[in-house]
Amino acid sequence: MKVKVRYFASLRDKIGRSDEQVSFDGASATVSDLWTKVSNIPASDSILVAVNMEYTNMNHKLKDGDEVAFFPPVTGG
Amino acid sequence: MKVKVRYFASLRDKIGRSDEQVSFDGASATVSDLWTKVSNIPASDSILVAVNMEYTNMNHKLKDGDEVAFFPPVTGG
Amino acid sequence: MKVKILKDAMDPYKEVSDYEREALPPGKHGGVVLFVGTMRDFNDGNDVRAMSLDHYPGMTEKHIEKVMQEAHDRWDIMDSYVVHRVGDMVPTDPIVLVAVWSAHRRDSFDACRYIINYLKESAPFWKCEVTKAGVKHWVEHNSEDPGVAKRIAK
Amino acid sequence: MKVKILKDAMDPYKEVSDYEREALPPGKHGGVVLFVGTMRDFNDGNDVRAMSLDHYPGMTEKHIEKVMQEAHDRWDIMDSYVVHRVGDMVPTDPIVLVAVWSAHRRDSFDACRYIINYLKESAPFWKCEVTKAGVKHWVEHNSEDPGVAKRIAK
Repeated sequence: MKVKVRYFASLRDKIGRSDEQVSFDGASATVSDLWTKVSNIPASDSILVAVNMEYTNMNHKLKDGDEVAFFPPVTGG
Repeated sequence: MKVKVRYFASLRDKIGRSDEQVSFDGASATVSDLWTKVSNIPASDSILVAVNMEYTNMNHKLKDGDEVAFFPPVTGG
Repeated sequence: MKVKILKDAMDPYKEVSDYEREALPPGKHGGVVLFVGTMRDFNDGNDVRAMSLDHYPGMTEKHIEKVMQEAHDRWDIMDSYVVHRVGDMVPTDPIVLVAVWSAHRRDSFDACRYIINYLKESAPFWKCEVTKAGVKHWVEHNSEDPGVAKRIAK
Repeated sequence: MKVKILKDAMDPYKEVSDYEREALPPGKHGGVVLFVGTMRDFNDGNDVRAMSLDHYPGMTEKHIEKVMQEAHDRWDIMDSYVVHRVGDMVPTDPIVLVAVWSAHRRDSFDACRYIINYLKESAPFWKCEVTKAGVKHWVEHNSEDPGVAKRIAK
């Protein structure tokens, strides 16, 4: 299973990349599994996640081809 | 004592004039006295009054030189 | 704080843009809330073809300024601007513009709403409508504020 | 209903004027409520010289549309238009425009406020400020909405 991962704002600076492709051996993985794979930062309230451009949480089950984004709390407008 | 009287909107049409000078013999008169002098229409909630461009009511005591305006409820904006 | 009574057509977006450029110190306000009221082509079920708006020159400005001052006293706002059409107009014409600038948007929203509500309720303007059948009639009450004008000066 | 993400300077009054002329049937709306948020030259006590706004192309538009749709479901409004700047900007630059048209102003006020509040709270934008001392830093939370972003996706 392959997913596309994107990082934004201060989290992109911390991770050091803006996007990447990540592969999993098994057919099932959660956002939490992905986060552990790509980062050493502990999951917390200050890391938001979206799958296919919809807000979700760390328990979300991923499918092949998903686009997953990690970013800090928004500060728009 | 002399006052200037102005009428607006539907009340101007009913009264048949837009403004006039009204004189009183005595030194004191109320808006109510003035209204009785200029019109046969009974005073009611649907006749608003302003003296010197401030909303007031029929009991207001007039002074020489006052500008008194009678008009229907406002329908602005 | 400024009130303008306009006899000719109004471009509300140009009005607010010009006022902001001329009157507001740049970089200090966080936002502006604007209300623009336009003439609709229906009111109480009649097909309205045209409208004439009567006002009381002098008192109208004075009264709107009083309402604006109340908003300035009550909320933390930086400036406000009101433009109101009078005279003959047709459907789609903008009638009234209320703009309120503040550091924080909450104050602008509350103050703008206050000004337009009390302006409509109490400022001396009177609508005379002309229907498609050619009938002229004075509007008896504001469709959005039935009866409220009666509360004035009690 | 339309969302526009702009990389270049925005003239909010021209934006809303153009949209209204192109998208709104004339004579049917009674009013429009507009919020324009501009960049101030101060935030949390720093003297901010410039700002860069990051966003998530695709999700940002989709999320704002969702917020607008919620407003359309909840209030009786005719149309809505949101324009949001991204990229580099300086103090006094307009950042966001929210415009809501309706027959009755109450709906426009409520819906406009709802859209700007939830857009600020939840739409994927991130501010990076540059202070007069040349220091760049990501803004940690919106000064008007401390902590609210954390409520998302719970």
